[in-house]
Amino acid sequence: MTIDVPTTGRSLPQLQPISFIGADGRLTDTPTEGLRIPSDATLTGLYRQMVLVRRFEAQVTHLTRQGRLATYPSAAGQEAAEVGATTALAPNDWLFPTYRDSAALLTRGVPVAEILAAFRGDWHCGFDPHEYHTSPAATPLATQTLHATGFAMAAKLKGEDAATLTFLGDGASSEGDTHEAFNFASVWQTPTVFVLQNNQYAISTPLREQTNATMLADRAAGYGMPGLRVDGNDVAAVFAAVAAALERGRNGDGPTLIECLTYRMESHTNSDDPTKYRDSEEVEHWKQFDPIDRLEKYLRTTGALDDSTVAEIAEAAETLAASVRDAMNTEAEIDPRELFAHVYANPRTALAEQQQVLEAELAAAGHA
Amino acid sequence: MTIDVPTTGRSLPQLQPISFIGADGRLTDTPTEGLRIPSDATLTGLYRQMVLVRRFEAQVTHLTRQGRLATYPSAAGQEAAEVGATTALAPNDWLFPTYRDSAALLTRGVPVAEILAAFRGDWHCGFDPHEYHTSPAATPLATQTLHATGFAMAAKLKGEDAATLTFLGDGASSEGDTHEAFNFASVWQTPTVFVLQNNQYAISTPLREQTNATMLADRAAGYGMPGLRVDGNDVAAVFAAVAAALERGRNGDGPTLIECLTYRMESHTNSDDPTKYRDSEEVEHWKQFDPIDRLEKYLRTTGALDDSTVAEIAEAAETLAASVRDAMNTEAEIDPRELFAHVYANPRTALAEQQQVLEAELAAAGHA
Amino acid sequence: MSVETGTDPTTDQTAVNGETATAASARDDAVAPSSVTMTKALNQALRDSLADDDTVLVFGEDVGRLGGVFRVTEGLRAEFGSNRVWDSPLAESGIIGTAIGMAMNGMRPVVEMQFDAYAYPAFEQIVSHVAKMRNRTKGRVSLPITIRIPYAGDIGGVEHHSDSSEAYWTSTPGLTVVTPSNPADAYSLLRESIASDDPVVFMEPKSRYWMKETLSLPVTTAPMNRAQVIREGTDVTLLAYGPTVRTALDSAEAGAEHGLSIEVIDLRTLSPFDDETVSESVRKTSRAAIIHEAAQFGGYGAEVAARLTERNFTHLSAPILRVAGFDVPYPSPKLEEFYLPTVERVLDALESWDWEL
Amino acid sequence: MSVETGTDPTTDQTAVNGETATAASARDDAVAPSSVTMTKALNQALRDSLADDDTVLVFGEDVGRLGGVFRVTEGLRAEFGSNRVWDSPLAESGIIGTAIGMAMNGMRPVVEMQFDAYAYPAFEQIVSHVAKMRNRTKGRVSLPITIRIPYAGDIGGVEHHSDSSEAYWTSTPGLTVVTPSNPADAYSLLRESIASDDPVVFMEPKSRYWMKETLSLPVTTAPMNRAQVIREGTDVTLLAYGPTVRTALDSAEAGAEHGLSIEVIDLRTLSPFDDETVSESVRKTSRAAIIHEAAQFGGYGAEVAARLTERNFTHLSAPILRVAGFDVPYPSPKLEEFYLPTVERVLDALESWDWEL
Ligand SMILES: Cc1ncc(C[n+]2csc(CCOP(=O)(O)OP(=O)(O)O)c2C)c(N)n1
Ligand SMILES: Cc1ncc(C[n+]2csc(CCOP(=O)(O)OP(=O)(O)O)c2C)c(N)n1
Ligand SMILES: [Mg+2]
Ligand SMILES: [Mg+2]
Repeated sequence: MTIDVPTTGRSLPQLQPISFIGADGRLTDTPTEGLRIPSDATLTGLYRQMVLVRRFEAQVTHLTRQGRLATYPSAAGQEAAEVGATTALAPNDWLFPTYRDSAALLTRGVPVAEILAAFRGDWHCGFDPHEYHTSPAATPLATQTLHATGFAMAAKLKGEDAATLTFLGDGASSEGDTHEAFNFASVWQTPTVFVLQNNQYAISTPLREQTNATMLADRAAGYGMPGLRVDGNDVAAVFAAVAAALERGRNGDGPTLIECLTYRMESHTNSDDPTKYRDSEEVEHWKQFDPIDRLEKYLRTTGALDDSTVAEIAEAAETLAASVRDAMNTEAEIDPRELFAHVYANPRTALAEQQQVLEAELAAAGHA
Repeated sequence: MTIDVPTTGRSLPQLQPISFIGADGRLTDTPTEGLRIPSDATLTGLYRQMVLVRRFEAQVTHLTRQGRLATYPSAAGQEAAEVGATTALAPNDWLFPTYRDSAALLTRGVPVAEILAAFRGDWHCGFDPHEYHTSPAATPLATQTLHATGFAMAAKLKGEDAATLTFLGDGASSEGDTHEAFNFASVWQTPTVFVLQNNQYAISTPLREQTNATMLADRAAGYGMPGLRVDGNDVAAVFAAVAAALERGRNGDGPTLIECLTYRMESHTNSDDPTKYRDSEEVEHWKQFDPIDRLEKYLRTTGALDDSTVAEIAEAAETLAASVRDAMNTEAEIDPRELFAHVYANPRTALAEQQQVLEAELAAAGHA
Repeated sequence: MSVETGTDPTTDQTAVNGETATAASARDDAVAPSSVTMTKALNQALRDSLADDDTVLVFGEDVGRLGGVFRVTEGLRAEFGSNRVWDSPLAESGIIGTAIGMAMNGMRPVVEMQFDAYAYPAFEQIVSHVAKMRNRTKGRVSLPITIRIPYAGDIGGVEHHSDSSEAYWTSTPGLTVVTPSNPADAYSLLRESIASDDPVVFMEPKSRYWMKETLSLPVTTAPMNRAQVIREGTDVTLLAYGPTVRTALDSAEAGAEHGLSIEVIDLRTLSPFDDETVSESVRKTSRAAIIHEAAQFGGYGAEVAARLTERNFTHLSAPILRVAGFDVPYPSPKLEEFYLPTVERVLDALESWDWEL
Repeated sequence: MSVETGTDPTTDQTAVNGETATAASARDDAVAPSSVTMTKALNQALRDSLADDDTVLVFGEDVGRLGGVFRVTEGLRAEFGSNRVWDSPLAESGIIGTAIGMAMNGMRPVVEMQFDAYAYPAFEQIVSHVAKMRNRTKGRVSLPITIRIPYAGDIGGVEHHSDSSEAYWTSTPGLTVVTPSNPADAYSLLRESIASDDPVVFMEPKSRYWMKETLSLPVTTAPMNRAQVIREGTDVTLLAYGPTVRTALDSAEAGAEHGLSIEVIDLRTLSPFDDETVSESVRKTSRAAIIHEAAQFGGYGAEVAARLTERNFTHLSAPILRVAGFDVPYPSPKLEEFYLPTVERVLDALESWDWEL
């Protein structure tokens, strides 16, 4: 990745979101601040991954309706931001996701069952962060932006060739932690990329009640940090912007804020009722900006994609969906004694005593 | 006050700080974003008040060295920001100061003894906030920025013709609360003016380790709020900018961020040792930008000030200093029972019981 | 008053509160009794407070259009307009901090923290300002703010959604901490909290949100700051609040089958503690246990046990016991049942006493 | 070991800690004994930790050039460079949040919250992440972070500068809470805290910062997690920690004049609580009181009283008493003396017991 990094200096991002491939599947003539469109091969990979994660989201949402998971926040509609940003990461980089970013976890290689462990109530974080170079998904909003900054600072101090990427939402952008992370990252010049998925809503609260700024990317200037606004449904733009920003970070040039304009097609989680705060026309309107449709059109034009590849990918998606169903059909074995196992590195007598209470109860109940 | 309000729209503040009267006492040719220099009469009043507060700060610092106050954070050098901003307030407006802003309290009419009560340990807040339309000085950094925003929101909801002004420091600008206040104020379009006194240091931490931005006023754009950078040692510029911003707020046009570039001439508080983190040359350098000297020069040029007025003001300052000494020579009567008197509006039996314990101790010790 | 089974699967038990029924029927203006969930009672309390007092404001995350993620504020924005009820930007310190400013300017803000753990970003504003403003200013500045916090677990929530944070607030002088366990109290205590000139942390037990009572609103139950004996007994006093009141009543029922006469007290207000009511009961029974969901170590039960022992030592036949969550972070849904204090755990604890003393 | 009078007027009393002296002289590499303040001991602990382990980092507000407002980090930036010791931007949530990230990436950050009340902005990061990360990840992610917090009063600080926030941390599962009362422990416990794989809230009693001991550093005292009997007695056990250890020792001295034999225990670590050491003492004396500066209601003393009573009920002749701050916000300097637990208040409390039982 040697794309030239757009240096915004002391200026505000261009008003028009950076985009390569328009909603109609054709190349746009939007200025792209020095970014270049990824190769067809890269784009085909991104297409494939977007199809997979969309199928994943649909399958999980379906299982949630059946009551197989307690709760699930789907990123349907946001595949370009999820996949484009995550794919740009190098293996050594670390990802700091939120509850919304299961698609990113999947893209990062975390096994389905380990992603879903949290949502079906097995354990808080189902995977090994060190194995996937991926932090546990954060539920307390914006807190992870600081973790990403600190991790990157350590990488910088140790001279590691690693950057960090963190996702956050338009709602989370209002939390104090976000501001502190932007500021620490910029003062310390850490290799951190903040990918702000502006999906227009924080649960029911629309963007215009979240900020009075023209765009959230305008925040960056106040920290002396480059800020970009990209069409978050154009995976080519997201990938190019994030890749360049990661490269910038690794080169010692500090953090970048990238606002991805997108839309949450589903409800906030399955227990949400979006009809209370938005009308179906708005949802319909956003359908025309679908990230997958446009890329498929584009890649068919360039010839990178044909019917058979599309069919092959669709089949892979079905295989993935089946594996999701399988994973959810297998009940995880959770030993109640694990309540006590991971609280401290140094064992505590009083906790062992409490475990005895539980053991006695388990024995009385005939529990294994 | 009908000065035209500079509308920054979606743009960053001009690089050169707004100033009318340069360090040499002459009018500058800096662009002033539509602001106009205050009248000579206004400026003479501001001069007088700056001389008074400087004498106040010197006297209090002196008494602190004598051990008559436990601790004191002086705003010496920052008189233009303190006095210029506070004088721009209408009586109905509310001020939300910090520990640094005793000069502002004095300008607001709070009696000397009531200002100093906190620093000599009598009571946390020595004055009645409702009487002076002034909040207790905040010690937890940046927290007051939200109070000012909420107060202004209530004023707006009630249709009151009142605005709020809050001071904050360059250090405090890094706290999450500052960001949340900027955002809430701008989304709600409250009549709030944020006066950021950038005095180059947060205790020992220099500005360059606090922010990577070219200027802190650049933050405003990210909230869709006008931001201005003014020469914080030019009281004419501070007054004009703050007056315009207050007017803007009262007219329903929302909040403004005003960064006042200034310098803390004294140590952080009397227990600080600034030689550990800055050299005397830097302090010397800033002396040439003194806010009082330049205004005196200027007003002598225009003829608004002559030797006799200057002498009269100097005398008034000495009278003030004497009243400070008097106030500190009178020991405040503090009844230990007041420990219990103001914790709750609704009395608590358990507290009354604890008060009995204290009463018994007092009786045993022969205390009144 | 009859109590119906809630629609929520976690609330399929019954609770009895004789006092509130009496109070309800005593009111002239009471409408015909109907089946009321706790969320509905809270909603009505907010509606009536908004209607009675122009200075009452309701804001927070998603409390406007959506009516809150638990629907406690449903319909209020439509009824009172977005100048009285509105969605704030997403920032809890911002919500509390601006509520402070509004209260300084004569308003009575009622704000919602969406889940218990999401009050933590506002901790500084709550502890350093909300709790202290009256004292800082020698009583000159009142902050009549009500901070509504849905708390506790037992609803299968993902991590950070089931905390019981009451100990943080009760150990902070200057705060009043209230928690209802049933719809009638929810209504009455919330109205009283909003009317109070002291700031109130009003903790709503999530697992009881869907509990139903047949009841006429408005209703006035026992006053804030008073505990209530909700079941009489002679052998043991069980103290509970919010979500564990049901556990206490069930334990009393189960204990009765073993010949144990258990008195149950619903604390209702955690700070101040109603020493009078509780000590009286403990002196009668000579044995007491406190039940809560939060971890035991440093939990609210410690204060209860310590002060009851201080005040009633010679009347006690056994140490005050605490039946609480284990000293571990609140677990994921599949382990909730092993973490939460159950009727069995309560009865086992009572059995652990030396009954010969 | 001799104990000198501190230069600070508030620390003009003496304290004795025989154990630490023994430990100190037992070390081969100990340099010649000299007079060491607690700040100096802490400073040396940081210096030695930085020297021994490259992953130790020290950052926070003003800890670099200035060496911290209490000079605990003095000279460290000059010695180890600004890549190891540096001034952060002014934001406590930012400091803890970035420390978490650094710890995830293999570092051992030691951060300072400038005053106790200024840890509150970081409350969410501490409670929801620092305390829970190991458990959230089934033990896969360790956060070996040390959070240094200067706490408590008695130094004439203006408002918000004298809080004792230990109850917030001790009631949070996942945190270890340590507080030294003397220079030797300050050194030894800080080194152990930094080396621990568990996150530690390390609370430094401000009023003891200038207390001096003659001592050779490095020194290894009793291990973390263990309380210590620092004065033996047979009639009463006084429990204290941090700033109140001196009060407890003075009370024991004063009590002796009245013929009362008082045992004094320095808790040293608040979470976990050393049940073994303390219960043993309480069973011997049958009476105990806990002294702390924080308000009584919901304070740490409640846990101590509750658990000691649970475990030793039949051995107690009297209720465990709490001699603590009143249930009010920490007062302004001129009222400090009336708020803080004094020797008189301790002795009055002991007198309130029925000594016939
Ligand atoms: C500190 C905190 N406050 C509140 C919540 C409750 N909450 C969960 S998601 C959400 C909305 C977040 O919106 P946004 O940041 O835009 O992300 P999105 O859900 O749209 O992806 C809220 C309020 C939380 N998780 N954390
Ligand atoms: C939340 C919080 N953190 C830390 C402190 C300790 N503290 C007091 S003043 C100060 C520096 C503030 O610098 P700045 O905002 O620039 O204001 P100045 O003192 O320069 O006027 C610090 C760190 C505090 N008061 N509040
Ligand atoms: Mg969103
Ligand atoms: Mg400053």
